[in-house]
Amino acid sequence: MSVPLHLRSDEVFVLNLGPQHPATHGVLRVKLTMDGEYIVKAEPVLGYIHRMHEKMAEDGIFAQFMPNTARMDYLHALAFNHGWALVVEKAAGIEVPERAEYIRVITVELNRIASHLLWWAAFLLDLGGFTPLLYAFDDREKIIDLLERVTGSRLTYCYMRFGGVLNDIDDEFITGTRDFIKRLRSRLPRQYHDLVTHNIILIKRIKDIGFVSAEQCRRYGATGPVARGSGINYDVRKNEPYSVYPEFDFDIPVFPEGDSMARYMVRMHEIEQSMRIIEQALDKLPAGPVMGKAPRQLKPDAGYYYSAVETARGLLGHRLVCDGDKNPYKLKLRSPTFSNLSLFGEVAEGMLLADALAFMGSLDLVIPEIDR
Amino acid sequence: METSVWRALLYLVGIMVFAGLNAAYLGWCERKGAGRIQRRIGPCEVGYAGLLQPIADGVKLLSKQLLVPRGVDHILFRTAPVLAMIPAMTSMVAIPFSANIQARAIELSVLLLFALASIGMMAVLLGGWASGNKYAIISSARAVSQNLAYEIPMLVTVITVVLLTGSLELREIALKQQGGFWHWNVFRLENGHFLTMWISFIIFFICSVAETNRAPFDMAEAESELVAGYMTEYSSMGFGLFMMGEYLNIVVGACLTTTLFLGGWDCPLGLTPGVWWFLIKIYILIFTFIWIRWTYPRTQIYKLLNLSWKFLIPFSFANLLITAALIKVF
Amino acid sequence: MTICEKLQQALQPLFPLCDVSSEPLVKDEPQVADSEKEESQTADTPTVGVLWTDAGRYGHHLDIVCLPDQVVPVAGIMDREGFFLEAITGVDWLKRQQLEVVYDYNRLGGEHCRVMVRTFLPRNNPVVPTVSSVFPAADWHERETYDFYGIQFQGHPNLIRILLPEDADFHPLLKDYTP
Amino acid sequence: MGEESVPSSIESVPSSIVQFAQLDKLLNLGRANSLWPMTFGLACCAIEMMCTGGSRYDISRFGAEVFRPSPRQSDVMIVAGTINKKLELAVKTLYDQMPEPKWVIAMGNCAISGGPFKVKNNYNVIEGADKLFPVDVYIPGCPPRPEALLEGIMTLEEKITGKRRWPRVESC
Repeated sequence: MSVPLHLRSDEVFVLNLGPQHPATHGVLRVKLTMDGEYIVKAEPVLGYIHRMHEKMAEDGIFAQFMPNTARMDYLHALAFNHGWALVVEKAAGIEVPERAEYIRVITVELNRIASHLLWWAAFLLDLGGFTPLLYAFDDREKIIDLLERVTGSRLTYCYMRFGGVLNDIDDEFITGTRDFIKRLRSRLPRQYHDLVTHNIILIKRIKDIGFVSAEQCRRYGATGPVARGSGINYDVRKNEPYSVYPEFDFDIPVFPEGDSMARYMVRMHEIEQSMRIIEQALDKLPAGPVMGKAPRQLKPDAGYYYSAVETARGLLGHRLVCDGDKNPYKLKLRSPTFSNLSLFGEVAEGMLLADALAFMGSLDLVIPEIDR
Repeated sequence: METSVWRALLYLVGIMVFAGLNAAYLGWCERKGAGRIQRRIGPCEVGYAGLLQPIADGVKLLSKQLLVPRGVDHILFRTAPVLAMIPAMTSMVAIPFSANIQARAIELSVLLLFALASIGMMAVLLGGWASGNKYAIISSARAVSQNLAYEIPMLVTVITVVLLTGSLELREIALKQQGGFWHWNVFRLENGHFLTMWISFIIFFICSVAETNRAPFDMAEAESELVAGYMTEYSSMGFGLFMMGEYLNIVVGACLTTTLFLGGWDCPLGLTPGVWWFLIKIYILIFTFIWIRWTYPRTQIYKLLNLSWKFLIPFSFANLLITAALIKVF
Repeated sequence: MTICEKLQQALQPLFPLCDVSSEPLVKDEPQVADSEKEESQTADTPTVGVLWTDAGRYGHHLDIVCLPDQVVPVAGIMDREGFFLEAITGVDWLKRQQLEVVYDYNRLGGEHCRVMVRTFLPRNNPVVPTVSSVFPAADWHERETYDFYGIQFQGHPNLIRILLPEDADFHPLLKDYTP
Repeated sequence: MGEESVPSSIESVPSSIVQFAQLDKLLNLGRANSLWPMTFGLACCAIEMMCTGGSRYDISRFGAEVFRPSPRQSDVMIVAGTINKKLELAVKTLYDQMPEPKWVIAMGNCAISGGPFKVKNNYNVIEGADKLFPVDVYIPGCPPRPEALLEGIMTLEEKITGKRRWPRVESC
């Protein structure tokens, strides 16, 4: 939908979607060169919440970095914990007991549902609807209570250890999760789909807006719901199976249209898929210890290690370089939103300001994960 | 209608009190209504069930520092909020609250109300342009194009009502609709032109929502896109006046709709007409304004304008023709 | 014929010597399978090589060491084979006065295969050609690596800092940096 | 500006030369009961601020749920997250743009003292919001629970009016 733009020098003005703007959900600044209400050039400016995670990784020992992982993407913190635990277990060759793997999958999937609910609330807030935010927060508070019982914190979890998880889940957690899934399943059609998804104003607002082609996703390295919304059937849990994911059968929602509506539908279906995984995991939950034996002083042998994990926003990669010392020599975090946002400049050209914000909302940005 | 000074003073005070209380307590109704819709309580700590909340807001807004930023057009910046408030207040003069409660039965009161409504639109334009803020300029451009687009279908639907009652005076229109709901313009059962009136009622209601910049048409003060729209640079009472102006516009819109379509102060069963029926109808309509705002997301500016130019205006003209034909036939 | 073998055929012209070894050990210098290298302070360019690695243990299937100017042809081959650029990482080997740039390529969909391409640069003036012409994703990754390590990417459209304030004059992730 | 010159939270706001005792009390009551926060969520604490606005913790009971996006119309700036060197100028301009009776709540350890990012080689994080402007209420926690934010707002109200709304819960 790119409109022929005449770049008259006196007409064009630069608008700062500044660090403090209700639609950026954090401190992302986008320098928009505008002609009237059409965007001529959009250039995201990052770094307003860069918090030196990689430098801190090099200074502390392996275990000290676990709290940092949760502060990068606080909406899906458990997946970041899982990624960091996986790469160090690969490097040091630590075995994880079966029950711990199942607990990890259950908590990560619960956290994914909470992250999608908050994305849904923030996306609707960008489009002007304020009430869905409150409904989504109702359900999210239920998940946060469940996870708080097990992990101890509401948002920034530090639950996983190298070789297992901190503490075991009890029966009340299991019955609570099943009740939550029953409750959310009963609310999804009425509260979420009838009120919002089938709402003609919303459909008009995000249908055919922000078209991203599959080739664009590949060239910019966009993964997760953004890629699956453009027809790419790629999910780390299926293509590069880790932990106990191969034992569950769940399918990957892929929509070929590539517009904001497709990305919206991908995430809504992913909520149902996550619920399916949790139910299967709860049924097959084995008994046993939750913490394998891990050496107190971790000294993994030198080499280049890489682990990929599927977060709510896409592929999270940990590139770890060890030189045999007790702290990591170099850790690079390949954050999914960093690449997802890099295609914003190219797609947002020629769009209206209102459509560009709808498109940015459909990318599901968490700014501290971009700036690390 | 004797023109004694006491009567004028009484009505002046009455209108000021009605407008002031409405402006404050509509804010309270909105926050309580939004709370109920969103399954939360809404303000309930300040006084009994939050009744003192609007007063607390008012006192705070009054006592805040009025910032006039540099690079701002001084005269226009100060007049814009006042200009937003005056038309809404003055249009209360012409509204017939009941048979004998009306400030002044002005001859062409329908035209007066629409003239004042367009002055209100000027205030938004001045406010946005004078504050020199890029977001405010975009928002004022949007507000003017939106109000312009939705005034035309509104006027055309009003012509259909005037055709029916034969007079441009609100009091006459209301008097013609007395005696039970089947006399109201919306249903108008006798001599056959009940077909088209409810269409014009729906068009009129959509246009009044768009005219007062209320969601889903709040393109002017689009919080999530344009920071705070044309009100971005206004601090304490400037912002307060704009908010009161907006709420009063809603009240005037609701009064106009009830007088034109829902039979003014007439009781549905035609037994006890009085001002209380008028107030009940107004507050039902105002609650639907609030209800709509908290359920629907915002439309996009060009789809909004297309809705008006390509859909509402042709429909209202067709409706006008059909009504005229029906009146001719019966 | 897995993706990796097909890729190896494609890389044949660039890297004639290729060898299957399970341990690309990097004690303190890249030990390439076919020739023993002695420790040397001056920044010498390691001979190139394609090494197969065990994905379960290390996470990547192929480990390619290449010369700085071979980076763009390798990226071209990867682009033709349908890979996507996952990440660009800088590593500061202080002891050997070398800066290393690691490119990670992965496949979007289909059979899983991750390739790691490494190249070594002298620490005093680290210069490497940019791959942002082939993969636009590299634009931001290279700006970040420049921001943290000071590695100059030749031909990059606008090589300015991305995460640190524009007027910062230091490169924080170098090993010898103290605030 | 170190910690010692920060007035204790109970002391009343220094008032103007002419003392209208009753009027000041009324104005302070009005100000305390309608604190409009500015949406200034930086990081994880912003999510807890949104949860406070949700139905379960419901900040709107205190008349504070009107989150104004523009600094001109907001009274209290809740600094919820980490301020780093690139954002310092933006934060200061936002503080200056707010009309006069304005307050600042430093929510979370990052806003109090840099929190988890106050490390040996800290090259980019400003250690505490009170290095930029005077802070009225500090809410510790990483992130603090929504109840803590509500307690912070009530402490701010007590600082403005001098009376506490609900009896203070004695820490057992």
